[in-house]
Amino acid sequence: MKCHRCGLREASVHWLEMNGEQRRSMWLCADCAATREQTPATPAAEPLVSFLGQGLGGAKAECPGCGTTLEDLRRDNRLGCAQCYTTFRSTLLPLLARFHRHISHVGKVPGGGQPTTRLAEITRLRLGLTKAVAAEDFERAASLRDRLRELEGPARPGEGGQA
Amino acid sequence: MKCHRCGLREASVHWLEMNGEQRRSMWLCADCAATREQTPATPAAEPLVSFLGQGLGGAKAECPGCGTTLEDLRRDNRLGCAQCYTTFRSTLLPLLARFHRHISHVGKVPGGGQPTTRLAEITRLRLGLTKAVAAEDFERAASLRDRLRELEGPARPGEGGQA
Amino acid sequence: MSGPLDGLAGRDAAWLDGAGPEADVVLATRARLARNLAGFPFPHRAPEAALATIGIDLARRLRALPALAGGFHVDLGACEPRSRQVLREKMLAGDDLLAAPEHRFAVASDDLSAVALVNGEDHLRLCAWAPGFDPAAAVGAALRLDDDMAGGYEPAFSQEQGYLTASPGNVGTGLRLSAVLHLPGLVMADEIDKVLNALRQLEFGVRGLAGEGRTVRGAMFRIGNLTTLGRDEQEIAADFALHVGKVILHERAAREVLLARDRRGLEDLACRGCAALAHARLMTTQETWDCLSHARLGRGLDLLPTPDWAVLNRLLVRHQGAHLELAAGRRLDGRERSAARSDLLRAYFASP
Amino acid sequence: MSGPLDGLAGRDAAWLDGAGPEADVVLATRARLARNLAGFPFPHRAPEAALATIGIDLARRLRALPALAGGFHVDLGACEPRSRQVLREKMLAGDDLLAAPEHRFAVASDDLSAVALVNGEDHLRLCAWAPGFDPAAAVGAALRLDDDMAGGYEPAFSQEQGYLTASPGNVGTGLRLSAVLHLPGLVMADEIDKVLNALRQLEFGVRGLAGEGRTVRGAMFRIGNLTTLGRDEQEIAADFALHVGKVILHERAAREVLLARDRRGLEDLACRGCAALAHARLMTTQETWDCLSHARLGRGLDLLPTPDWAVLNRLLVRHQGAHLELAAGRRLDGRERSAARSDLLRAYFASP
Repeated sequence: MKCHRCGLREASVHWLEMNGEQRRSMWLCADCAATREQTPATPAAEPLVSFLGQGLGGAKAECPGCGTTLEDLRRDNRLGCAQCYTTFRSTLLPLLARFHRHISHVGKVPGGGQPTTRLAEITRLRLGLTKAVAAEDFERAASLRDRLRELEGPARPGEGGQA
Repeated sequence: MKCHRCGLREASVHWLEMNGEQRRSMWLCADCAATREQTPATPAAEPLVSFLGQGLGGAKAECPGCGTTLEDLRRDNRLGCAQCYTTFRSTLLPLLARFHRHISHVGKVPGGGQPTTRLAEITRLRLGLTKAVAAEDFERAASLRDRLRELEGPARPGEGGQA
Repeated sequence: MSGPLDGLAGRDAAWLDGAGPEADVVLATRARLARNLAGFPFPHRAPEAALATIGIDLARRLRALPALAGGFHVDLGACEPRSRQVLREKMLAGDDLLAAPEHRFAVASDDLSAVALVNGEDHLRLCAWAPGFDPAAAVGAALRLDDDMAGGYEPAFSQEQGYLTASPGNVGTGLRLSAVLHLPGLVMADEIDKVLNALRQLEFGVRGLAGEGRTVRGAMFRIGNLTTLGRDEQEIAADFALHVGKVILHERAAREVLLARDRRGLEDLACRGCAALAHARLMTTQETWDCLSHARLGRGLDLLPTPDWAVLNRLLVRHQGAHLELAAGRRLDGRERSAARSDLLRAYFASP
Repeated sequence: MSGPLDGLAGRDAAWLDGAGPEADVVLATRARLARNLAGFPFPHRAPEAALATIGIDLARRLRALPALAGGFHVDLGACEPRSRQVLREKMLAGDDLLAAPEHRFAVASDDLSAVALVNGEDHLRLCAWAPGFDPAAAVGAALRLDDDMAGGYEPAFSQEQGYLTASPGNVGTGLRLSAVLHLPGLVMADEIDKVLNALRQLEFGVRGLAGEGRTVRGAMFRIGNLTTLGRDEQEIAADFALHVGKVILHERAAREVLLARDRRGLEDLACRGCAALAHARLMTTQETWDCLSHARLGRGLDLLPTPDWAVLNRLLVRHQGAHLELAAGRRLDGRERSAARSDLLRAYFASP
């Protein structure tokens, strides 16, 4: 097995790191283990890493697009192709709702690009609002809020499927 | 009690330091204990510190010159006056022999100063000899040795009372 | 392929120049869009032939984009592993692209501000960096890259879930917005856990730029949105600007409190950090992160007149192992690396 | 009495100028003669009236000696304790003189090379310092002081035991010869215990200049003869020159081995030491000893062009607490002392 760190040399050391409740296990070559320099950051244990593993019960299915099975999903935490979203829809929806708090897309669609100038203006105003509040300049905060409502209000599509 | 460190402030902390088999105990004020900076060096536990305590048996005596008793010697590790050397002579001699390996004075006497030029020459030669040996320059070492013997030989008084 | 990568390795990203907003706290902001090609399995399920076709086709189209033309093109399968590590150290690529490099490509603009990654976790990821704290600029640039690629391929997209991605965690907009923040004030004031936990409640992901948990090095954190579905790009950016903006203000407040409490102690930290960078003859990674962190803190509080932000930012990248090895042209053991690192640092600090 | 002591506190001893032999290893050499007045009890048994008489008389005679005229005269009973500590820090007086200061005096030459102490453990102690490793010069100077005082008092002397002293450990010649050695090479090579134990077998006393045992600071040791009876002054000095001379050679050999094994590591230590001295804003005693030690080592091995030996030697004395407090004119807590110490060090290193 190659070293999980450098990918170059044969691994010879099993590295086990305890950090509160998190454990991090990897195989390292002698060099990487000795220096421990640049040990790569663990991909953060984001809520989603075990996302697919959790919700997949006993249902049996195989995606006609790519042959991915529920077993594969559980192992890889990944879908195999676009069609998987259809194949495993009933399993996915509650998980999407739990993780994203939404199940439907809002935003850019292919071919119909969003105007990005409005976006820049909104983020600029949001940041200004934060700063104004921190500085207790509430007159300015109020005026920024009103302009934000103007910009955000009409363009905001209705949100479906709130979890 | 005043702080053993600064002698200025009231002691409030008992400081006990373990260092191998040595223990060092002192009372410190809060400041000295907190900083622990400049804690004075312990007077080294030289062989002589307990020198007097060891050899003083049950003999009873009091120095007519200063009133020092054997009990005082044991406590203070010090003689009280010049006459103590006579008063406690029989007790002291074996201790001096054990510690100094000699019991009789050799060297400068009041009024009759030693010539110091010979001394300077001897120490210079000794250091040169050490360096010559380290450099394996044995020809030079031999010549230095001969000159040292010349200088040291005749002036060396006979040594009495080797322990 | 080592030629172009050598050029890239010696290049400092434009977004490290310290010229962006809130540069005392935020190193840079990155927007990343995940995209896949309709009709092909996602990379981890795709047959070799499909990956090869997609890789060659997308890389060719990417190199023709105005934003990427004249930049760098790296075939990761043709690079030695050390060269691939350089991409990670420059924050240009993640593990998904480096682990199994066959048919994986990186295409970057000349100033490294725009980077497209092909056949990593998704077929295509479009990244745009902006110096300092500038979510609008980063998202705008990423979306423009996406617009420019439109028509070049048919994206995997559904009306219901939006852009479809290998991980359901990226589905919808496919937009992950993140910033690299230096938070020594919150760390030293022991308020960092409180702030980061609050961010996690708000569904932001937080991790150390190097090291994890209690071992986070140099007080450098990467903070980014976790949810990509159900909010449009503007809302994601605005939400990010709002909450991360608050973290910036918290950090500055913490620094001011520390300064008021113990100016001398902070000066000591900062001056020692600079002194070690400028004078030591052996520097470990760990110590370098810490010294750079303390120097940044001193610089941010005007306790030190130098060094420039650009120097501090670039060194954060350049002091790392693969950069040092590539410069040396050979493998270095830990000790040699510490020596080479200190030589690099001293050269930047122009010390004798 | 604070006037003369203030002058003394601001004075650097001439024997710290680094101009003596073997200055890379030996700071200075000291010879000390213990003498008592016939017909009086030793100080710890003497009545107040006797101490007062002896003190006034000896101090007056000492100030009239050519070697001490125009120098400093300190009545320890009239000083505040902090000022007395300054004498200890300058290595001019020991605990015996400082503990119960009434009727105790120190008389020192203008360059602090000759110092006479009255009513410490013995009625009179005559000390002579020489820069570097120079036992002959130190003993010669001490004996000349003794010759000059001859006739001024009748010494406690017996034909059998020679000069009689309060402690039987000083009886005979009353000569204690010692040198302050910097032995970082032996410490780092872990050979120090072997060398020091060999010295102890040869009846030399060894202690740390600051700290004891495992906590010896800055690798500074004071080595001196323990036995004073049965050998004349010449033999004591020659024996000292021989054995301590060997230690110097051992130390140099250890340094050369370390240099051959790990030049970079030694450079790192030395450069870091200097950098901390020149740039830190808070320096504890402990760290200062260590940094000065590392800077000395680098200087001795020609790894550093600066600083001068005189600067390194003087700072060893001046960085200590009582010196700092006397300069500040008030008590300093640990933190303030660290700040004042770093200010002093930076001033010497002429850093901004």
